[in-house]
Amino acid sequence: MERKECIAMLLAGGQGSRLRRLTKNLAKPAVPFGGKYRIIDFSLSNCINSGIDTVGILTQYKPLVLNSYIGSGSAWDLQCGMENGGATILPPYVRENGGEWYKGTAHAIYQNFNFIEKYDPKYVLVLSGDHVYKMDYSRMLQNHKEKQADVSISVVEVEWDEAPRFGIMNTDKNDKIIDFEEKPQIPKSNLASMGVYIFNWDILKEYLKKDVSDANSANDFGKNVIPRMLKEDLEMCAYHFEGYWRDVGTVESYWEASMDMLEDTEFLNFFSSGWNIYSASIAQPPQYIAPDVHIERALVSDGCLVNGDLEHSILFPDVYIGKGSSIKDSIIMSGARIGQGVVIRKAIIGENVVVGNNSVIASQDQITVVGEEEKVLSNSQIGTVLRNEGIDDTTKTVAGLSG
Amino acid sequence: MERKECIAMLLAGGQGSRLRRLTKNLAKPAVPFGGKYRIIDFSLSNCINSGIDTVGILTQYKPLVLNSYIGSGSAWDLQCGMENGGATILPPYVRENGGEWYKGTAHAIYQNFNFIEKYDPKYVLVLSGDHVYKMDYSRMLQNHKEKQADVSISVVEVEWDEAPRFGIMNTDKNDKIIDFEEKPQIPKSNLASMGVYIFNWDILKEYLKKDVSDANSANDFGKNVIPRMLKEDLEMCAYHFEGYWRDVGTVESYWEASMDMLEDTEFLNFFSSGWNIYSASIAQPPQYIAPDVHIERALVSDGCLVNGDLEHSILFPDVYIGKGSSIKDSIIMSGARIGQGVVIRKAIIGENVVVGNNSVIASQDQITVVGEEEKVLSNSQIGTVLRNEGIDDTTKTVAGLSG
Amino acid sequence: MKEVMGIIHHLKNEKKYEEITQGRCVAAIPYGGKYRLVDFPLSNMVNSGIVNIGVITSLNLRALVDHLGKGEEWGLDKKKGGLFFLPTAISESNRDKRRLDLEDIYVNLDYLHKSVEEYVLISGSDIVCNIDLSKVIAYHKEKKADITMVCKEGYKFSDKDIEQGVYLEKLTSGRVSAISLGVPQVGMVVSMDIYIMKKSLLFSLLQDCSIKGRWDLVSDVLLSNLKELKIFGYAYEGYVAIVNSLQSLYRHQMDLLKPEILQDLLFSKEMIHTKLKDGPPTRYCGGSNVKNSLIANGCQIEGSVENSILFRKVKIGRGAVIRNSILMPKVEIGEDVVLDKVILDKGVCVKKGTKLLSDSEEPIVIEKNKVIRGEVQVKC
Amino acid sequence: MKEVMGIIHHLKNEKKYEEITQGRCVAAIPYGGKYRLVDFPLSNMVNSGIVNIGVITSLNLRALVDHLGKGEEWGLDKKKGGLFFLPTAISESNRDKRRLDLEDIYVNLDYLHKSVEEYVLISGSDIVCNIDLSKVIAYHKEKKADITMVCKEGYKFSDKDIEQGVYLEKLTSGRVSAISLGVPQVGMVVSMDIYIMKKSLLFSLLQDCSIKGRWDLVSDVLLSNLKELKIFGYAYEGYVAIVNSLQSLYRHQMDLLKPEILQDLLFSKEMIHTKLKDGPPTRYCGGSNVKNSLIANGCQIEGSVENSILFRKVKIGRGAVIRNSILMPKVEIGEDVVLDKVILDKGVCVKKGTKLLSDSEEPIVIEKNKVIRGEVQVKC
Repeated sequence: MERKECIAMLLAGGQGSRLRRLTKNLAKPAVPFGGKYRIIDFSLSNCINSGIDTVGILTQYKPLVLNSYIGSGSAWDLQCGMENGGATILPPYVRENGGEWYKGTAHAIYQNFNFIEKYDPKYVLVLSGDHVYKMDYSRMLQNHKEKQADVSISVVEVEWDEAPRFGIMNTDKNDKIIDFEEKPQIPKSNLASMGVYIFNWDILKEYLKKDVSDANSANDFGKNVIPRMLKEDLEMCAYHFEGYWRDVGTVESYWEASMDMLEDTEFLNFFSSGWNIYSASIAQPPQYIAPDVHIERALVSDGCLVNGDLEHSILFPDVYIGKGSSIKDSIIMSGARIGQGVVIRKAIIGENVVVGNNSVIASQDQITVVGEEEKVLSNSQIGTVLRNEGIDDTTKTVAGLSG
Repeated sequence: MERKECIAMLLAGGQGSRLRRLTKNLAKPAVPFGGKYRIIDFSLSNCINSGIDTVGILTQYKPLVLNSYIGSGSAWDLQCGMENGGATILPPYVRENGGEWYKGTAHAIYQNFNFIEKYDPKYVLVLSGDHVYKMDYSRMLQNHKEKQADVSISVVEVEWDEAPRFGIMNTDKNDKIIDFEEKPQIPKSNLASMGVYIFNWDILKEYLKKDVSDANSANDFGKNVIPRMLKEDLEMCAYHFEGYWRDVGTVESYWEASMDMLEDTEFLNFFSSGWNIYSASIAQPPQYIAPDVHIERALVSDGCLVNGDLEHSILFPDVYIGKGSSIKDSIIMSGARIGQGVVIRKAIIGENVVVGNNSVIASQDQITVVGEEEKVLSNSQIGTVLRNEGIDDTTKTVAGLSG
Repeated sequence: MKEVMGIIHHLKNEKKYEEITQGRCVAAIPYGGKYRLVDFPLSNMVNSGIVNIGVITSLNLRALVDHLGKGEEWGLDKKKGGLFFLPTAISESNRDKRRLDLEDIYVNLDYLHKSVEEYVLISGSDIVCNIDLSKVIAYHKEKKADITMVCKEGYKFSDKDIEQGVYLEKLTSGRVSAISLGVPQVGMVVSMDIYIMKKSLLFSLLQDCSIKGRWDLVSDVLLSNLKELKIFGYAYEGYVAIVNSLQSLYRHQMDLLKPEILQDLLFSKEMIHTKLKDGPPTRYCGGSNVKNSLIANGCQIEGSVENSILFRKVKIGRGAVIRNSILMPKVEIGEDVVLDKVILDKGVCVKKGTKLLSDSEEPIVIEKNKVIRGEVQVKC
Repeated sequence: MKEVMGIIHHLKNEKKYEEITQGRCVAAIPYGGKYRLVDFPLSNMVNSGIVNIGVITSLNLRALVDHLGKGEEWGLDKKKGGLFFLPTAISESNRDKRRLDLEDIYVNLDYLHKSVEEYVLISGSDIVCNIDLSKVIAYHKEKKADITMVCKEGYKFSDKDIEQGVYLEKLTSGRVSAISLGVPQVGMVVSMDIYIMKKSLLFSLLQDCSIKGRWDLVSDVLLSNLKELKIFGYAYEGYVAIVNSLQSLYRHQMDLLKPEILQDLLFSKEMIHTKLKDGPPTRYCGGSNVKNSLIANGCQIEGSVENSILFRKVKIGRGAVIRNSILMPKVEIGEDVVLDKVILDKGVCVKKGTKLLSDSEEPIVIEKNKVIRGEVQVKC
């Protein structure tokens, strides 16, 4: 086995429960995004684009879709194999003395000690699989080496009023981290942790062992391991990331980040050639746009048949839009069949949803979500008010849904 | 997703504790066998050779080696992918209400209900990943259909004195199973279950649900599900398999089955072209046999450098045998380095073991096992007496082992 | 269909397609927004269960080998069977005139011998259709034919292409009673350049050819053995395009903008497979205006596009107007460009203000990677 | 090494290898028990970090394309870079006499232009060695050379092959001061047919060649520009075999039975990669007697084998005696056969009782798939 300088451990086990219906059958990193991708594509593509060719993917929650999607890893040039590294799925497992689920992020890494040791890396990059961003980790690693840090944490400036939602860093003028607060009520800075860490493996090893033997620990990087490292005065460095970065952990932020892709901004330029976001493509014919339709400010994928109007919306592959329909400010996932004369506004339509003719899916300000495989009968009026309280409310207010 | 007539579910989660040191870091199906294979190669190759192209592989115990080995599945023409089936690793996982380990064989299948439903098969073939045999499952399926059975169980005649080690079937003259006993002290027949079942999926579904809701069940096919099916008088058919079949669950049976490969028997003809046993090959140069050595009744793989004598033995890839050494009745796994003047008799030498010059590894009648990565110092005398009592005994009696 | 092997033969008269075949063989000509011509016969074979397929290649092999790879996208990267590239026979005599050159197959006899299948299905590479070949094979067996040819009733060539056609007269039994090269007679149907026969028959035909030194399947074998061989014609009902000239290459791609043809050929249950490529979804910007067009992934459209086909990664600038045109991968169209009835090959870059309009039956064709600056060209 | 692209050029004088190149190009000649010649330059490039490699192919491409596939075994099946098959130039003039035909590269100019690398490394396909090319590249930069050629001191051709060689005179600075074709002069070293230069220089050399219509890199470019170009010779220290005749093909494979050469070439830290094949381990039956031999997987040996090389899936019958011979894949040897100094090509079947012995420098060569029945042949 070849020694690797740096390998990545990608935490992909999250349920993403605030995404509600979007994660009914799959983990958050497997949620489709941007007309052709899944959220995990961003981290995986960043890895290979940054020259990191060995990625352990830690899964736990309903991994079937994610595992199938990753497949051999070849879509990202991360072919799995005995010799080369590539992408390896790392589920929880049983040992001689029984099995343990991944309790927290640090525990998940600890359980895969053997995997990391196999490559004997100098550095371990720990990533979340549920953020949308393009980042060159090799620059962060470069900075980590130059600063001779033990730990580097990538940070991004967020709006001050958003800061209480994040882990917030306070740094000195040399970017040394002097304080870390998880979701502070009164933040001392607006530098939020992106959940991207570089550790020297020998140091991480030591702290993982300490953490696991601490019965009071939740075995989480943000809550336990990083604070302990700070307390014990390790050399911890903040790495400033400048660019587009979004946590798409709620329906609202998911929708907003999707709509961001429709703007002509540079910060998330999917058309730049040097830094491709890869995804596992599926075979589809080209898209067909019918005569007499209006289509503007939209992303449309292969295999779509567009017979209706489309504005400020995203169509995943193999979507059918019937004649006279009008879609605006919406996201429609693969395999959906939208009938004739349908009106859809500010909605997320799941995979393989069938919407009958002349239905209306729209609500005042809220985002309407129709879960995968659902069927909306013709002439339905769906004005769903989805609140954070949960999914049951919703189901009740969705009129005309069958199956 | 295309509907499949029959998919296979391969139980590969077993620890194989009776194989002791051979399963220290890997599950039993991943144990190397026959100079180039791992045990799971037999079931996987049987599947693809029988025309079954969709295989769920249920793993639980230390799956890293097995998962890496399976890789993309392409070695067996079982490329994993979104659309085609292929080989899919199915680890235990967490749902909304928490995670459950696979309790018994039936429970493991039940947990992967969604995976099976995705292909909506008519029949489900349930296999163990830890037997050595070549079998055409399509003939068994043919027989299953002709007999209009609900369940078929493949049986093989074993020696009467061995019968108490197996699940034993009693059948009527039409091969209908009328009785099943798990490891009977006084067997009524010598027809042993091979752990190969075909179920009609709709019937299996029903019985899995029943089984899971029975709090007293161990959720095991042999102990619970099959007896319940018999009791409820399903159409259960024994399918007679004629040919070589071995459970290699103990060090002794593993060694014996290995030695069987060295005999010129037809029953396990690895050289037949129509029914290949596939395996994930690794790149190695050809093997080199030095001048002045004697080599007879041996299987030798690519990358070996043989400077000593070899009789009735198996060398896995990349083994080095020093000058003046003599190996007999032994199995030497990949990457082992055997020094000069070494004598090895009736031993199993694990991966990457280093044996110093002039050592002797042999015992009276017992099989000596040197676990992977161990180092045997020069001039050691290893006469291990391994008993079933466990591994600790052994370690103590292995003189001269370091590291 | 483990009993049938496939061979896709190589069309030698690449010149008919003018600039489009510079640096690529006929099989590798881009078609229909994301395909190459070879995708059609290859997908048809695979969809009918054929798993051992040989593709005869000309020297211009790079684009084709690159495109097909090991046949992953067609499920042909398997241990048994698979996709094989076969070299063409280099012989100087008469080479452009052979319609189906059996010498190309003869030089690959060892591949045929190695293959275990009983039947061989031979298909041209310029036939665009989505046909269930298993029905052809069933028909062949049912008729106990020596050779079955697939044909299409009522197919209309454009004037220029009539002489390229092979025409059959079929008896009511299905037996072919006459073959005409280039001159259709009343009641004749058009050959679709798809043939099935037993491999053993092919071997003996090849033997004959090598003795006579005459190698064309149609003119040297079928035509002169109409009596001796039981040749049957299987009439295909679906959509067919025979793409044997630049004009038909244009005309038939435009067919795809008719929904019923698009459905039959590309949105059918049996999919035409092609090489998978990375690329983002297509972006329709503010101010874009797209109507009745077939568009691949990765395009960025700021202008107007009507009755046109856009391959991958085409960029259309603000104010540009594209009508009745075919734009191959990575074409870039500047602001305010106007195109009507134009084929732009891969990588062509048309700068601001250019106008290219064809009023003729023939489209204007711009060859690969060319840069057009501010030119105005009208073809009548 | 993202700054260097590789080109493996195509040797046109296939006839030198007699029967062995029937149906395969030089690059596809089997070598060393499980390799083909192309594996050596290709692995050397990949092991030195080169990820964009073009292989020029003759018409005899099937074996080669099959063998290399998409370059998986060399890690070249990647989105960036990769393995490309390039067509050879078909030109009638003088073709067998060109040592390194730049016209082959010229017809693939678009591939070179598309590639982003600054340097190009060109290697022949008949050079067997395990060389760290990154050292050559470092040497080239350090010397600020225009072109660096790799050469070997003290290399001995067999008599017949001397005239095939290219010989260099090197100054102590490393600069090449004279080149001789076919006639070694005192103190000259042998060229290993590996060249590195900037791509921009290659473009201008190609330009020159196309004007003059003279295309050989060695005789038309290097020889006539010894003064103008700074040509340096990098001396390689390891084992080299230049396999440019049937005799050397035999002789150099036999070299592999010397442990130090085997170590240097095949058991070195940098592995020579080849296509992975399925197959069981090799079975040494009761009564087998094998000494000093290199043997691939999947063989079954019941007889005696000495000083020989067995490729995959060779079967040696009971009582057979094989000495000093090379048996290519799937050869079957019947009972009591005796072979000495014989090359059997793929699939040859030698029936019971046959004796083939060569006492000459030249081995007896039996071509592909031939069946030999009970013949006795002695070559003196």
